[in-house]
Amino acid sequence: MTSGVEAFLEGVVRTATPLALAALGETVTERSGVINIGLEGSIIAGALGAVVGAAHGGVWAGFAFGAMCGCAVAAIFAVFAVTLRADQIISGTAVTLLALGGTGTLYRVLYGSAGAALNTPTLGPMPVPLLSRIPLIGPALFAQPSITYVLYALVPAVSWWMYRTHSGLGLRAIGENPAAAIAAGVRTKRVQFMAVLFGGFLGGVSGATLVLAQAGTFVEGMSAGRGFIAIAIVVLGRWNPLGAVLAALVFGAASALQFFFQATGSSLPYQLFLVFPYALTLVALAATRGRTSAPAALGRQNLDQG
Amino acid sequence: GAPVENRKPVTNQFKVALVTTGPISDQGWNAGAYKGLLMIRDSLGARISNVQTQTPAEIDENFRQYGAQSYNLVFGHGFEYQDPAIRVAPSFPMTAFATTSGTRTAPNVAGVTFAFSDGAYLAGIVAGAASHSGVIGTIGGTQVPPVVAAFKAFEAGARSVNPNVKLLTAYVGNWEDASAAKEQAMAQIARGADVIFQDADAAGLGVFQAARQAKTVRVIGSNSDQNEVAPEVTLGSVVIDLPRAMMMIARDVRNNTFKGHVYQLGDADGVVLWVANPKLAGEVSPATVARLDAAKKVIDAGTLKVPE
Amino acid sequence: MTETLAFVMDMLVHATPLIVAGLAVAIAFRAGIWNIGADGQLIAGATAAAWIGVSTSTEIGWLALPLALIAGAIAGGAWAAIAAWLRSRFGVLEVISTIMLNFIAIYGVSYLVRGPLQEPTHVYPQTSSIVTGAHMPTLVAGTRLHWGFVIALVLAVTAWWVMRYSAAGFRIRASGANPFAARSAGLINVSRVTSVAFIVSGAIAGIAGAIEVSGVTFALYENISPGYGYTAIAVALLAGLNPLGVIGTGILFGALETAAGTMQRNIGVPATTASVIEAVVILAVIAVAQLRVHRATSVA
Amino acid sequence: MPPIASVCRGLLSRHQQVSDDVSDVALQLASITKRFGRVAALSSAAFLARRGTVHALLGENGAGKTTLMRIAFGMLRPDSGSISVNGVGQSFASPADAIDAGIGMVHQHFTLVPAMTVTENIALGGRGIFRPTRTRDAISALAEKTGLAIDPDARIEDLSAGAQQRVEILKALARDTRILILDEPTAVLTPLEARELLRKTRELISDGRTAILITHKIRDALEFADDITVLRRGTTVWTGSASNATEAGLVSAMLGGESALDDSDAHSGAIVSNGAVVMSLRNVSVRDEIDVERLSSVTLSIHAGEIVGIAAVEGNGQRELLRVLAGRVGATVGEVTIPPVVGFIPEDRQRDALIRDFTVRDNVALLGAGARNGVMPWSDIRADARELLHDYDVRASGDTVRAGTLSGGNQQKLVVGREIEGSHTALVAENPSRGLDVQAAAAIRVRIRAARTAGMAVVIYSPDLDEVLALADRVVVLCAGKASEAPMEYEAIGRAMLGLSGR
Ligand SMILES: Nc1ncnc2c1ncn2[C@@H]1O[C@H](COP(=O)(O)OP(=O)(O)OP(=O)(O)O)[C@@H](O)[C@H]1O
Ligand SMILES: Nc1ncnc2c1ncn2[C@@H]1O[C@H](COP(=O)(O)OP(=O)(O)OP(=O)(O)O)[C@@H](O)[C@H]1O
Ligand SMILES: [Mg+2]
Ligand SMILES: [Mg+2]
Repeated sequence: MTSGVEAFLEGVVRTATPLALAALGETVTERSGVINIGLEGSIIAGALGAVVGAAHGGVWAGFAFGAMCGCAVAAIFAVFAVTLRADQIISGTAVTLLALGGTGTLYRVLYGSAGAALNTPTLGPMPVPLLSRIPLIGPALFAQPSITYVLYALVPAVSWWMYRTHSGLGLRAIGENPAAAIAAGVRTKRVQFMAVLFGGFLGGVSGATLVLAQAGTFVEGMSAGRGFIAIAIVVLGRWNPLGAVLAALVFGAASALQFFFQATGSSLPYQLFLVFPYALTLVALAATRGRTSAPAALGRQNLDQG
Repeated sequence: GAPVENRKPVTNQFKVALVTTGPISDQGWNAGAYKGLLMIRDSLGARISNVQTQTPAEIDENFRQYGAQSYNLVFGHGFEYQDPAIRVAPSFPMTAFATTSGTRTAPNVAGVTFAFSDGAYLAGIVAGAASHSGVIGTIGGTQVPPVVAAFKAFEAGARSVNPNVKLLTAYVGNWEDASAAKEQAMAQIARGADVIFQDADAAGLGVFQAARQAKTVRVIGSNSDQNEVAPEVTLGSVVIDLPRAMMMIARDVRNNTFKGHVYQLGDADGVVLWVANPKLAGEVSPATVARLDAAKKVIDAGTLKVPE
Repeated sequence: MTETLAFVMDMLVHATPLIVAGLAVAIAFRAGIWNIGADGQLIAGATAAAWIGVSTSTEIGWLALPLALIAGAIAGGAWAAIAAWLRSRFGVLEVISTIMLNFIAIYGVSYLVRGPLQEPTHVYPQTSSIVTGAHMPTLVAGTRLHWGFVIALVLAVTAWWVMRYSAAGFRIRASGANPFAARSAGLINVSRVTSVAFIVSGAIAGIAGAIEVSGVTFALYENISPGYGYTAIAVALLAGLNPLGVIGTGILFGALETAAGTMQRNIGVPATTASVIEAVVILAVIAVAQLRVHRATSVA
Repeated sequence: MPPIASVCRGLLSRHQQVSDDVSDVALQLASITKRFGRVAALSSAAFLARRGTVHALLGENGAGKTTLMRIAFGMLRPDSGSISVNGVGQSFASPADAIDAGIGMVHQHFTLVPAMTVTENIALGGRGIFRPTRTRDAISALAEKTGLAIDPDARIEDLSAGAQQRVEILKALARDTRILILDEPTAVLTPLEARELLRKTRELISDGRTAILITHKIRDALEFADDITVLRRGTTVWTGSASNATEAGLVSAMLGGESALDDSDAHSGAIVSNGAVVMSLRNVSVRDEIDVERLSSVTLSIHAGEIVGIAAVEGNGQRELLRVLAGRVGATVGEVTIPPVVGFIPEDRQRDALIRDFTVRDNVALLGAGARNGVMPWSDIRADARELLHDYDVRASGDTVRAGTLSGGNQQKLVVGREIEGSHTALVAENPSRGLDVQAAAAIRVRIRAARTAGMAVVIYSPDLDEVLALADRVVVLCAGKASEAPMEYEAIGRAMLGLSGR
């Protein structure tokens, strides 16, 4: 049996994992100047896709199908926000509504209108030999479901791509000044489309993680606002991959503290605990003041340069 | 001649509507009510309609629309519906409004309260006896009156077996975040809880998952019979037979015996039940079973005051 | 009352908070402030209005209504002022602080309706009903349509006029469109202008909440806003941030919500499917609008 | 010079013959038409650049030069007409296609990413792995080779307009560009830098590359270009060899036969004003955000009725001095006395002076917006705007068009006009003739002198010392943040600018 602190730290990483995955993808999307409010939609689609996929081919098929579903939702968003250059916020809002309603509808079609308590196979913790023995942080970081290790690998990979390849450079330039990127020969729409798809892919993986590494079931609306939290985490993480993961951990820690405090049997109003992650995020933002560098052209679809 | 059968208002068709605040696929509170609505359709031949309201503002709108369409009975499934029902009902005297968890009444407004506490008290007895650690947990969706009452009764039941039992309570903050509910359960397990009573609808499914992972922890389900969700860790479920309750009211309306009063339905009416999981019957000692039977008798006789 | 008339009335009732919150968003966005927090500001306004509504004596009569609206505006403005202060003092981006403040407002109400503001029997998580003096009068007898809709229209026209014809409105637009030029060429105190615009935006969102309580719910519940503040963003953007346009797009979204209810009630379309239909309509609207723009321009 | 029309015909037919030998033609644009709404920016414009030449493209502000070249670079699609590169017909969907075809362009309005470094900006658009160190070294080498000094690690937003211009040029050169389009590359460079750049451009074409140079400096065109094309109101009115052209002839082609406004005999430098002190600095120092001292203990008085020229090598504090005088930046220490309203023409018009998404009228309304109360007097503003468009010859189809749609020079005229007309006591101008055609530049000089004569105190800076000398009554030289008075003499000022003391 692990100690209380270790259990708490494990909870931190567990809670942070789906948020970090989604935020990592959204970081890439936002760096291309596109803010995808429809991320919530990709997450919920990923969750339903995971249930369906896992029912047919096991856990990893669940992840694969969940990621595909997340991608598909993002593709709808991209057609409107990137191809047609419709307003990103409206498109994202509509896509979220579409995906929340769509997954609900499909779920009822597949499993009956009163729902069914689905049981999917789940990933148990997979301790890494040696590393998981490190006192305190070992179990938290290295006795997690394997999807967490995928996240660990993704962070340096995405960072490397973003900062050490020309396509990554192009991506960042579009987010800062699309006119400059266009003038330099970057194929803006193509890059943005791919960036949105990548964000949707990880959003789908995030939703699949909720099902396949955590809840073990699908529930309508189970994304429960994580897409929006992930967007906030991207800001807190200052639009870079490592920052996103660290910010997700801050948020995860605040949530785990919330769980911890409620479990102490305290008589304080529970809303005080529920509000904790949000209040802490505000404090963290104020404390880490300084140059916050949002991609300058984030959310602005007007690429006309006079 | 032109077909006229659809033109004529079907004045004599019995029409029943259900308004819920959450999705009817929540496998709990709202799903039960929807099953009740389907049962009313199937056994009373009623025409049914169902709406999910997002916000208090939409409640009046739906009540008025149903009233205007001469629905015979409208269920408002939750305490939120009682004020709007009182407000709207005078304009539609031919429509009966029934609000679950409501206590305010008017000539055509009835409240329906479930003595969910009866079942929860019994569940508390089982939990108190089953817990080795002396720590038991309760996890709710949000802190709404029926959940608060259920947890109090559960605690009282557990204390009747083990006066020193320690109760942990957590609220998820919503009814659908199964992942967060699982984390709440794991946090309680880390604090020693080994029996957890969940009343969080769909989110509560995460609690079963936590117990599964922990293996030695037991869960008690609620609202519907959840014994099959995770048979290897579920001691039993506190079931509200919402279809049965709704049928009773619908029959009253159809037979013109509906009165604007509060329907108080519990164990004795067969509406609130403790359903033990037969697969884990071995974990409940004969002494506990005897206690349960005794408590049930006292409850049905109305002499046990389960704390509300 | 005919079905159509009933539909129109419900549509306008739905549209009212969306128009008012949409104005709040439009003004903020015009000032270059990404106020995602209209929802929290609306909730703050609703809370303050409900507090006035349950705590004033009935003797003050109809004065309770203006008091409630003013309280709503102050509370909404104050809620926005937190984000404005975090922005100017600590450089915290308002996109994120306002989202956080939305959650905090939601849990704040959740606490208040179970704590200090709970109805006297202490059973239900809601306040008791507000005094009748705080009720918004009905606009069309026999329907739910209340004077709040008229207030929304007046606010929209006022906002339009202010943005177009007043020096203050011009400063807001200039600061939002190019803060550097506004500062250098217009000698505008950009940070003050945007802070004030932010707070005014919050106050308007607060009024939306106050109108909702005094005209529709008559008590404070924890889920008083189903995300009005988020829908308001779409309402404002679809209107091109033009306050007069917000009336139209607010009514459009009100119609979608009402239609979603009608579909569920009368045709048995499940709530989830109704959302899908709503989303498809929104996407179709922006696609058509966008294709028209594409045809009109030829920028590569 | 023969009549334009016949020359034009002759040259075009000459090119027709030449273009039979396709290998000789680098870029050809034939009967290009482009409309923006009701405005016809180009109507049947023709352009042909021979391989291995420098080709100058001339025309007044708003003639369509930028538009034509943006079409060649794939940024705009023509309504009709054809593009061919090396004799092969092309249809560019985006600049990426043009770049693939070997075309590079240095834009009139910078297209750089402000938040990125010089290195990153130059690497933009490349493929594969990005190695910052390697790119940095390559940039240093290129900077060395071309004489365009730049710090590869500097962030663009911290650079002056001149430095940004050098980055733009390096960016275009860093690629293996076969056809290089330069849209007013020298507008913010010092004459020395400009000559250096043009010399390098000539070197560059020696291996068969082609350069197209948009400029308002006709002498540069005559000296450095092989061929010249003149656009007027969207149509090609003259094209031919530079050796066949004269300055007067080109100007007359640009202006459609009218003769240019000549202000060269305007009296300058002789009057030393004895008007009242309007602006004064006493021991003023300015430190920037990173606490570097930019101005150190400057004491200076500007009187009514004089034009004070500021001469400085870029980065010696002239930016800060101008902004302190204009009241746009506060002094860190020292005493600043300036009138409440000082007209200010900043170098970066698109960032600091204009709101591109606003109409011309709204941009006029920007003047004094900070202090205005109550209702906007829109009808007065409309009248002012229209008067300004007329008086300053701003070519716009009305006062309700978006300012961003004006040509660069016309944006400049709008800003200059607004600031001159809006201030009555003091004016600070930073490179006011940036991007103006000869005619417009002369007109602006006339306006500034008139303002001085009317009693205004004027401070003017330009990277081009000739321009400063043409206007100023006296000159203040800034070197390393310190100010000193210098005699009105080219050589002496030049030495003072470099901090070389002694006469
Ligand atoms: N950008 C603006 N902001 C605010 N008010 C404006 C703006 N533009 C115009 N107005 C107001 O609208 C009125 C009519 O403007 P409109 O654009 O029709 O004028 P116009 O077409 O340029 O001139 P005319 O009336 O001579 O045709 C103006 O007198 C002014 O009061
Ligand atoms: N995006 C646009 N929308 C509308 N009009 C435009 C746009 N771009 C250019 N124009 C118009 O086309 C004409 C030609 O502009 P262009 O920028 O090509 O001139 P130019 O010769 O480069 O002038 P300058 O020397 O001032 O830079 C101008 O009248 C300008 O207002
Ligand atoms: Mg130009
Ligand atoms: Mg007009």
